[in-house]
Amino acid sequence: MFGLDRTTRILLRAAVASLSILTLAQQASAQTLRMWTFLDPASGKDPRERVLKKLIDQFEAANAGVKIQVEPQVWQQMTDKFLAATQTGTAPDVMWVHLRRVPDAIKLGALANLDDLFAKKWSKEEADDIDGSFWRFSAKPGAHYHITHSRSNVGQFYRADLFREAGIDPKSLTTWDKFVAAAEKLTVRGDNGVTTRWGFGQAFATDGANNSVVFSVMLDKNGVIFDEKNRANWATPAGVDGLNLQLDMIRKWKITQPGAVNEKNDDLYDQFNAGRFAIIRGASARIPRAMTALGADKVGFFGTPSFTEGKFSPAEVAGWSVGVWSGSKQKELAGKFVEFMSSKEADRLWTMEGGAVPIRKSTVKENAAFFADPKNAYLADVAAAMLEAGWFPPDGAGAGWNEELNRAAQDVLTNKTDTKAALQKAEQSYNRAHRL
Amino acid sequence: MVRSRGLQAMNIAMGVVVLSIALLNIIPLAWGVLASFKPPSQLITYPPRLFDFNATWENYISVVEGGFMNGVRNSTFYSIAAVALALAAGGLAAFGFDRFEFRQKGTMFVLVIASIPLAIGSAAILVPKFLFFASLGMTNQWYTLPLIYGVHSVPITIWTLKGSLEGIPKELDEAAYVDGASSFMVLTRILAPLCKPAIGAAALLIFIHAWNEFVAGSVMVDARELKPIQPLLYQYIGFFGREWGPLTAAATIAILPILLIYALFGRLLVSGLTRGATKG
Amino acid sequence: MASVAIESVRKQYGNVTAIRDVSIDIPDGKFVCLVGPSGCGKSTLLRMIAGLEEISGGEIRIGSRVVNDLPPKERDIAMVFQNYALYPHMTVAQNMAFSLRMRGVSKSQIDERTKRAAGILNLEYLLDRYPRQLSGGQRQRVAMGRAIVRSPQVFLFDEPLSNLDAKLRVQMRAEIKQLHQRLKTTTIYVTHDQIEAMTMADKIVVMRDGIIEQEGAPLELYDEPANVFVAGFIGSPAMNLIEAIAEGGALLSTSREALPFDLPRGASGKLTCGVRPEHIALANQGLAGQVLLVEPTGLDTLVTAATVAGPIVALLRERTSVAPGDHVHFRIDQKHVHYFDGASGRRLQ
Amino acid sequence: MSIAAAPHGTTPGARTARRIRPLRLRLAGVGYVTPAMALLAFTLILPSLYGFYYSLHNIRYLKANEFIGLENYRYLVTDPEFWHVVIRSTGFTAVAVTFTLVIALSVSLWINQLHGPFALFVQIVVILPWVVSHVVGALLFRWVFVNDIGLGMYFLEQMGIHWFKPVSDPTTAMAVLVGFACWRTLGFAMLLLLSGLKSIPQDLYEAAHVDGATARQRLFAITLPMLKTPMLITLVILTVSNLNNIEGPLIVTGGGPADATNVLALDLYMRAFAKFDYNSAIALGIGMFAANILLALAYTRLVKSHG
Repeated sequence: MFGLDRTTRILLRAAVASLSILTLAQQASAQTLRMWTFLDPASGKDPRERVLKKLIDQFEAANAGVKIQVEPQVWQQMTDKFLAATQTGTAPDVMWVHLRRVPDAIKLGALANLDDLFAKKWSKEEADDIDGSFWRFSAKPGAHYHITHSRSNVGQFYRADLFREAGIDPKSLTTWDKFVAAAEKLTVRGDNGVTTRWGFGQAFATDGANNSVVFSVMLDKNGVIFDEKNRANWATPAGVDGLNLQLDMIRKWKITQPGAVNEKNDDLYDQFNAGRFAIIRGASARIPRAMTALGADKVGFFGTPSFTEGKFSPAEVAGWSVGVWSGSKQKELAGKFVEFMSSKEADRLWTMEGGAVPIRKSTVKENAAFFADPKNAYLADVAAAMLEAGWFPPDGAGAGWNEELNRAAQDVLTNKTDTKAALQKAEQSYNRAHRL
Repeated sequence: MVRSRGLQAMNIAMGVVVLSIALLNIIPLAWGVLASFKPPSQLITYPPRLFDFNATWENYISVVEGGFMNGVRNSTFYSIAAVALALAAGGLAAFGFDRFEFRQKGTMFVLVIASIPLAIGSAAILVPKFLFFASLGMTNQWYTLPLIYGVHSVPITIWTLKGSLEGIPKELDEAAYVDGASSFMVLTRILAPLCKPAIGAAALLIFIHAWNEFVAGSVMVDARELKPIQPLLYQYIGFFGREWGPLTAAATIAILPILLIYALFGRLLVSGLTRGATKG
Repeated sequence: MASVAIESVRKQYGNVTAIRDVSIDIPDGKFVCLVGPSGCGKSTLLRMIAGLEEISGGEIRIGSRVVNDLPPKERDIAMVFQNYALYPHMTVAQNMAFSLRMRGVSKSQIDERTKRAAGILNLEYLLDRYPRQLSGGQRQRVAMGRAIVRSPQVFLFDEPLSNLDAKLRVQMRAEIKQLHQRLKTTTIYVTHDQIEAMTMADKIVVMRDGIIEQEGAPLELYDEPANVFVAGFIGSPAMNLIEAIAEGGALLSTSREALPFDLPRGASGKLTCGVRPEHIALANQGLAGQVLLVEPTGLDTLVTAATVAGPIVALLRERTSVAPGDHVHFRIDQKHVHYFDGASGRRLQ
Repeated sequence: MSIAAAPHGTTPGARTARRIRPLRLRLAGVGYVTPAMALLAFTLILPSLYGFYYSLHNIRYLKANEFIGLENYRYLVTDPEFWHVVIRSTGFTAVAVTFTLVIALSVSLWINQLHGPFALFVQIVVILPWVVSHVVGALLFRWVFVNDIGLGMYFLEQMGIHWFKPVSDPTTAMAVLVGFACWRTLGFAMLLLLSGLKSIPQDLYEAAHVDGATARQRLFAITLPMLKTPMLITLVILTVSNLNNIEGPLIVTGGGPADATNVLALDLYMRAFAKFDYNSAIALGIGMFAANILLALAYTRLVKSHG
């Protein structure tokens, strides 16, 4: 048709060929569990994907006739898609929800009560093993709805090789003074005054923002960033001090690149790999990838300094909360799989083969040798920072505070806005978005 | 054609412009292709490494072993089906709009033009759109993406083909009617061959749109087996960070079929055809 | 082959009436020319016969079939367009074969018939060319080839020669006429050029404003135009038309001077006298005039002069030495003076 | 048509206005447009209407709760920052579209006179940024031209220019965004215009040539008028595409610094996916649809009234 004789023939043939080899989506049978995650066990490009594959194989072997069908999703959209699919009845049986969206998912009634499915039956010992801030966070209205995997924490990546060279002990950098002094030492300026390496790389772009220095300072000094009505409460002395501290790294001490004003977290990791930054602020989940590029001995992690010697400032935790869809027709089976993915054996695999932060205390206790290995030391460091200073968003908090705080930083740097005024503007913008 | 000196000067100036465009277009993509051959430790360096790296296939191997080719196959089917659907529906409609009179024709054409923003900006109402299709059970089906991709391209296909039909004298249709052709024959035997450049351009646009579409591809289907390439590509910009090596390798693989398609349809855009249709 | 009957046909575009109540009878095998000025409805009528325009009223029959509601392909007609409308993406052979292919004629049949038609029109050497590679005359011939290849019942021509230069036009005119004599297919030919109509047609239909002014054999129309319009339209150079008043048994010009025409019986009031230029000759006495223009064509000479009856054109068979400004006299052949009613324009007698 | 004496009753336009009239062909016209109209109605128009209906509700966790009328719209338009974004987007789109259209027109005119494989090759080079995955294209553009560790900045540094960081300054960041928009859309604008150029009958040029028209006269008397529809299509698509493009502001300039490149598409994205404020996001989405449609129709009217 359309007279494209030759071309059409080629295309039609190709179309028919692709049709015939296209495998259609399998209809979920009674014994098929669908799961949405950002991990693709079929690809196996990441250690954690290989662990997931192993766990699925084990589960399928132990439960004859059951098939786990993983439907890998794009991580940014996955949770929203789940919330929407819950309404149309097309959500998967097992779901990985972004930690920050968990309260929303629970309020929507999208997640099933795990206590009813399996956690009630746990022995006290078993329950204690998994207990912790994450498990408590998952218990919103009195019951547990998810178990958080792929835990991550914002903190400082450092180039271990450069630290060794400069003779700096990262464990000692618990106060901002010491931190700044170390970063100044690590900053390298060429003869022409051009900086070839910055001590502390930061990124203030609003896209994909992590929580920044000001955020940690506010939590350190005030303990909260929202008022009792969940309104942003940032234009405080702590906020002003924090933002000034964050920006003085550029303005005063020149240890942060001026380009930070509009650079992104993703840029930081690249620059870190390229040796342009000695320390960056980053999410611990990305350590294994930095190690792949640089070698395990060159990357380390420490928490966020504070104004108190020997104590870290709080920083936001992240993770993926695995739960069961409340509308699933196979809740029991789905619960069984969630429990299995979080079992002792599974946690061992996630940690030792997948490089994930352990979710069970016993995993750390029983594998001391593994954690003692310098290659894996970062896992203990991350776990320690999380334990000591992990911050969970309060109930009823909205979202977008990192973005708004970064906008304030940009505002001050670009428009020379007064720090407090910039924070007020950010507060208003946040409160307006959340009708507060 | 006679060329004046002014025309030649214009030609030289245009040559310079096109050359700069070529550089601006080729450099980032060439850089991406180079990156796809770099091992992780040599990917991100300062100063940037142009050629002094140890070339490796590992990124490609990891991409292919990661099941990317399944996505290539899906996207090939989706894109070809979208081209077929949009050209068929759009071609018929363009013919109807240009060559016939009927009631509410103007209103219908307004709807066609109004559909262009609805198609291009469809991500803006992603959530209600998902709810709409999912409640009809039309998500996560083999036909979901061909339908969406095809229809997204229907308005612009109608418009471009109609624009091209306008230039073809109506006497040709009449001659064919008198020669015994049905209106469908007039379309397929007489008008379509004369619209080849526009059909080629439309086919390219439809194919490229379907091939590079990301949002619907990631939201409207769930199953691994149904995923087109763009969401799969996005897996390399994952939660654990950007993987430039596999990302650029996958993008390099993804661009090859388009170049192939361009060689096929772009041919139609190389020479014009409407000469000598009539004399008047 | 078939006769074509057009009965009380009307054509309406919204409020505009393009054709009102037209009836024509075209016997089998005849060559009929529809002629008239632009916008007279002749092309519309042709397109209605072809099936390209809807018929608002009346009936068109080809042979014994009423074709009002038949699409073009079922009317068994062939048409040659003013712009030729050759399919640019097909070779000459393919252009000619197209209608046969549409009718599912076998390949060998198509080849044979295409060759035969090409032979008739001397197109054999052009069969593999594309229309863009042909000259205007060649395209015209291909358009005709495309029409004859199918041996339809009726040929329709829509001003087919209007895009050709004068010489080629004369040549093609002859060819079309010969072709008709050879094929004897009923032919309806639309033109605005009355010479074409005169030279080719068995029957001419003169149209104006959507109605038929007169129909008949070419010489019939020439010799006995039914009204002023036909009188002025048919014949080149055109007939001299002189406004006159019959008063007191004499014919007077509009400026009340005596005219050298006989007064027809029973005539009174305003009327129009018509004399063809070849019926006016130079003489020593008669209608006096002053020469305005002399146009020698070689074969004959046209002399235009100002007279009491207005400007008069005379066609002289012999060479003449008159020059602009000369005072001359004309003799008018009274046998060939046409009289038309001043109000209705109809022929008197 | 003839210039022969035709003193009475000429109906000008009677010829040009004629179309295929028979009734069954008129019905055929409806038949030909029906499949496309049905597809558009079902796949684009209905979901959009549903989207509008959805936007009239209070949306929590993506679920439409109680009906609140136009409250979401009211809340959006009373946001003082919103109007800055609207103005910025308008300016950005106008500049980017104008640049792209002018460059694309000259490039396609130039390509149109090329022949053979070279013509194909040039086309492919021009269209490259459009055919590469849009996300990857934006990432590479940023990496190579804008990033501190990219080729572009390295090259500048080698020339002794250390102070120039294109996306750190509000003005240059906007210039980068416009540059990226041109880079991204040029190829496809060329494609549309080129197909238009190829459809212009060559006879016209020959006739004009015989009439002694210069190259410039041919351009203005034939090419541009004949290119009206393709230019209109390109204009509409470029406008809509730039207004809705997310990769540029999100990946290349990040909307900053200090909102200098924060345009509507990014604002929508941030409302929906960073702040989870679906109420205003869906209102903005529907509002952008309405604005885009009005713009497209206005263009069409404008061109028609000048034709």
